[in-house]
Amino acid sequence: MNMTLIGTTLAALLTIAVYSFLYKDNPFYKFAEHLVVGVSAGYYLVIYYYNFIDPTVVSPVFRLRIGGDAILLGGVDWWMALIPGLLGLILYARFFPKIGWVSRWALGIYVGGYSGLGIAPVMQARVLDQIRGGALPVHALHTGQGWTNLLLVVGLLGTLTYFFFSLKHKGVLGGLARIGIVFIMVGFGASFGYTVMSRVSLLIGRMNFLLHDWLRIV
Amino acid sequence: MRREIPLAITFLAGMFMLVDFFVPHHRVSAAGEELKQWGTIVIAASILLGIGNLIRVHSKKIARRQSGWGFSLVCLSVMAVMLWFGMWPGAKLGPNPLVGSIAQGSYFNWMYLNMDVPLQGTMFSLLAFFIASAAYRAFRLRSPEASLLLISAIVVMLGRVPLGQLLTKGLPEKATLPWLTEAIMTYPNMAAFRGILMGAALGVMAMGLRIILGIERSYLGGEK
Amino acid sequence: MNRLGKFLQIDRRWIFLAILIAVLAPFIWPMGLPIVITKPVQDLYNAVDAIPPNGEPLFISIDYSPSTVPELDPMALAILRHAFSKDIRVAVLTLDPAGYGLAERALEAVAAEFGKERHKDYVFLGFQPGISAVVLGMGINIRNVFPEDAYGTPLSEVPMMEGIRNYDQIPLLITLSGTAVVEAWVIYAHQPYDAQIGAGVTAVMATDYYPFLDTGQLVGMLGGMRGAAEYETLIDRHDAGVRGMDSQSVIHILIIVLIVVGNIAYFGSRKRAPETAGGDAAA
Amino acid sequence: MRALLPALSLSVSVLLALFPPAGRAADAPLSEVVRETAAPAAVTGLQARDYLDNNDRGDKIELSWCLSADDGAGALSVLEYRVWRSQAPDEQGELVATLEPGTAAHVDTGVTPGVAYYYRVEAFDGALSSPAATAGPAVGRINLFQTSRLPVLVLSLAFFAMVIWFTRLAARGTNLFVRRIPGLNAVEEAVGRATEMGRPVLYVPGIGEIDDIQTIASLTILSHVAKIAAEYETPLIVPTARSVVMSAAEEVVKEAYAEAGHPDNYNPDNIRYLSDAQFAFAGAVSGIMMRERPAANLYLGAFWAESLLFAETGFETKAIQVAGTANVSQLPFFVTACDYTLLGEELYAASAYLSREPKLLGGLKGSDWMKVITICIIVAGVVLTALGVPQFGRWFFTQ
Repeated sequence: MNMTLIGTTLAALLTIAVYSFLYKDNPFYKFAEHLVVGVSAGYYLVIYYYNFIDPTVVSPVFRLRIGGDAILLGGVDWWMALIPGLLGLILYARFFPKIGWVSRWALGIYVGGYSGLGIAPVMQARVLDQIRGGALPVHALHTGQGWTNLLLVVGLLGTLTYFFFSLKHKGVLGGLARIGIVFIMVGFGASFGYTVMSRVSLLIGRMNFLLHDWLRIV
Repeated sequence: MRREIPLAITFLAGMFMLVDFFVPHHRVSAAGEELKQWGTIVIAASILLGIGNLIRVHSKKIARRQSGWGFSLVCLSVMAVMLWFGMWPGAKLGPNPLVGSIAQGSYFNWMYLNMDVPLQGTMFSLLAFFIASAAYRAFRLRSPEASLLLISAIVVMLGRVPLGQLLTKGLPEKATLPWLTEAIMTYPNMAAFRGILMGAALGVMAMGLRIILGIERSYLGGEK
Repeated sequence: MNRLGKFLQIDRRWIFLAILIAVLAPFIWPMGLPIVITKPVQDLYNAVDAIPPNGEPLFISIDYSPSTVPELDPMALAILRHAFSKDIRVAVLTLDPAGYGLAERALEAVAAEFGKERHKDYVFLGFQPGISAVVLGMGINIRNVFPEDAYGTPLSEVPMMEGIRNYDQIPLLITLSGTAVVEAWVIYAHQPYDAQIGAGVTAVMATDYYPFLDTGQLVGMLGGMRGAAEYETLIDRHDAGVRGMDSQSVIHILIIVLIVVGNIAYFGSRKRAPETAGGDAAA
Repeated sequence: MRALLPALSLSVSVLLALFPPAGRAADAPLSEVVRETAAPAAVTGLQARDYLDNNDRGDKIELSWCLSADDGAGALSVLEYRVWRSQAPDEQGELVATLEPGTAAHVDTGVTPGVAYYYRVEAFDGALSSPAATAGPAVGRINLFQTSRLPVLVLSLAFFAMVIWFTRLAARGTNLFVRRIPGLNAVEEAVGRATEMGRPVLYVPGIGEIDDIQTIASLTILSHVAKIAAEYETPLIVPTARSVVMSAAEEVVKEAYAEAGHPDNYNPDNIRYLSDAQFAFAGAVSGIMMRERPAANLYLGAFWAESLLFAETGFETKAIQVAGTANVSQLPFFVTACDYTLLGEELYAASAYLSREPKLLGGLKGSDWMKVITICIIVAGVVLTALGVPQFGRWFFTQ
């Protein structure tokens, strides 16, 4: 027995333990469930340490690599690496009621920074570019392209109207919103079809593992 | 002050990142990079908060011998083993360490590939079964809208697999299931998703602005 | 309650059993149904095929985690095989912490298959957290975000990375993901730096990204195991993707049958006993 | 004859060593020296200047020149052009580009803004280089505004103005109409039912990080739900997949219990971090449903594939289920498997609506009127393209 074979067998047994949940909740499933929580917690902790905390904080601050401090942050001295390290630390201030409020500073930097970061690119990629993609020429109705473009434009306007909350959906607005919901439902259907595909693929993948990689009968 | 300082920090960080998008000056982008780096370090450091909670809840269970405490023991000990295999510094000596390394072939990597990967993949694949039972009990032609959803779902499900493609093989191209599937994806689906994408984008931006301006502050924990 | 109504309430474990049989049977008795190539897959294949051999490297970002391995691993293997068979250099990175081991496994396996040499034909850059920060950072200089490869070799000492500075020297970047990471590549790499982005996504995410194909924000896309099967057909090397397609057909038909039977039973039972009609969902 | 060749090459090499042709590398192989004795003609008219599209980060310098006279002609045919960059006029500097024959322009993208650079361009025929043409100094100028992004700025500012205006309007007490959102009342109803049955309420705020807007909207709703649960004295279980979300949820729930006047009923063990890994989390939440049997399951926030796993397991435990997410791909499942579903943006609207804080309505109203503007722009675009005005699309092309 080598490590690979033991590993594959272990993986196969765990796979079967999870599937036993389909019959009913049982100790094998509970074991697998707690195992995966433990393994992945350990995994994340280690990966984050090696790939992030170590190169950006620990190494620059504690090891003072000669001339090489600046590897990640483009010309930053070791003491600059202290700031994010401190920000990370003050998250834990919440365990000390007296200074607990300090932990909000770190959240402020993170949430504020990423909120600001998101605004303009989202406006660009999801609004401007999609306006450009959505305003299609519909005048050439004697061609097939004209009609399909019209379909796209009407569907887009209808969907936008459906998500308009400020007025009751009556009259023209109601009509457009109604067209919108038709498009949304067809879209959801397509999405459902694809999701079925996706989930079935996952099952097939696991079966392929059991039959091909483990038992080697196909 | 407890309230104002975090709000001021949020405002400054948010405005800076917003301005950064429009200003190509290299010093601005460098500072922006730095700020982003800080943000991600905060998140990376936060993982211990969660692990701490996990340890607290499970060790309480074990200490009180609550039902299922044995499973809690499994959870905590496996985590400890992962940390030992992954980070034990004394074992880093030698050319190809099995402990204290995360490279391919190490114990850490072995546990990841043979426990984490199959378990998560299998839990995900349970969905194939649940989809089938949901399809049987919940997908009803209750309304015209629901019917549309079902019909387009069935067309896509057939149009994307070889067997479905065989069903309409002899027909003219525009009546075949693959063509219909492509048509659904390219027209109604795209129009609807584009609309939803734009709407959701506005929601995201409005919320972002509210956060920067300090109107939305629930994430900081209540009002006091 | 009448007979049809009872039929509606069967133990769902019978349905689970039917699914299990439907997935297993085609593995044992394969049908070998033909696979038609769709345009987004052909586009991505062409984009990879157009990269000159032994030149600027194809970047592959393995942005998936263990849970989506069955759909995305076959794609990674097929694309890597395509690239290595044409002597295209490959740089692999990951933005998902859980993708580290998976990326390494796929890359090393295919590289060994084709006898490729690390740092000359391929390089594994490893993982960096902070998705948008990494994607944007690569637009300025890859070395800012990946100063060294996953094993600690500085990029300046990796021969194949010589002169590769930012997206201007990357002919194509393919992200394989089951999450919204694809959008981050579009927003932070394609928009500001005009990087050419291709995607391999789970089937469920494919609907979300169709609008991006139309606007050219993505050059091509593989959707789900089916996309992998098409790519495997294009490079003429059948593996897990093609092997699974028969089961896929059978289960789809089974689910459609379940929907139809469920509806017949529901409306049949309702006609005779309207009180069993329960509006259980709001649209 | 056979002896003549080495002798000839020897004499040539001696001559070359004494009188080296310009630009020739001193260690060029002997055999090539024999074949060629003259370098290709130099390029002419080399110019170097700041790259002018007003959008760059000042890290680009544009070069242009006239092709070497030997480009594409005869035995001295140019194989490549070599571009060197230095910071002093008489230095060779660093090789920054090798270009194919026929190229007469290049954009050097690797410069530091504000630094003066000198460039040398040589034509190379495989063995010998032409004399270098030089140019400089050129400075990459930093631009303070990326003009190609002006449309983004204009639309963003218009949007901000509307959001702020509506927020102020709401703060002054103006009644802003928002259409009824089906399924919103169901949230309170669900908590009520759990109380009747004496079983807990499960609230899953999604698996998004705290910077995901859906997570923040969900925390606002959580605060509302926690207040009801506190009043009804019903246990509230909140499993989370992100550490920061967990600590934020702790704050939100603790505070809601305090506001409802039951601070002692707050149980920190019910706000649980389970796992960052998607399906480890999903499996553990299913476990909670099977073992602790909550009577009401609320899934509000950013969900991905785990949505159906929750909804189906919850159905099996006969819980009343309310879901809401802006992740469109998951909506079909929530819609079919849950009792009530908030569609897409309704999630944001719900957070504004439920918190009973009129200020939050400003964002919703702003988005609404931005949608009207968007619709107008699309219609205008369609009309303009129909009239044959192509500028429309160009204006929206941003980089």
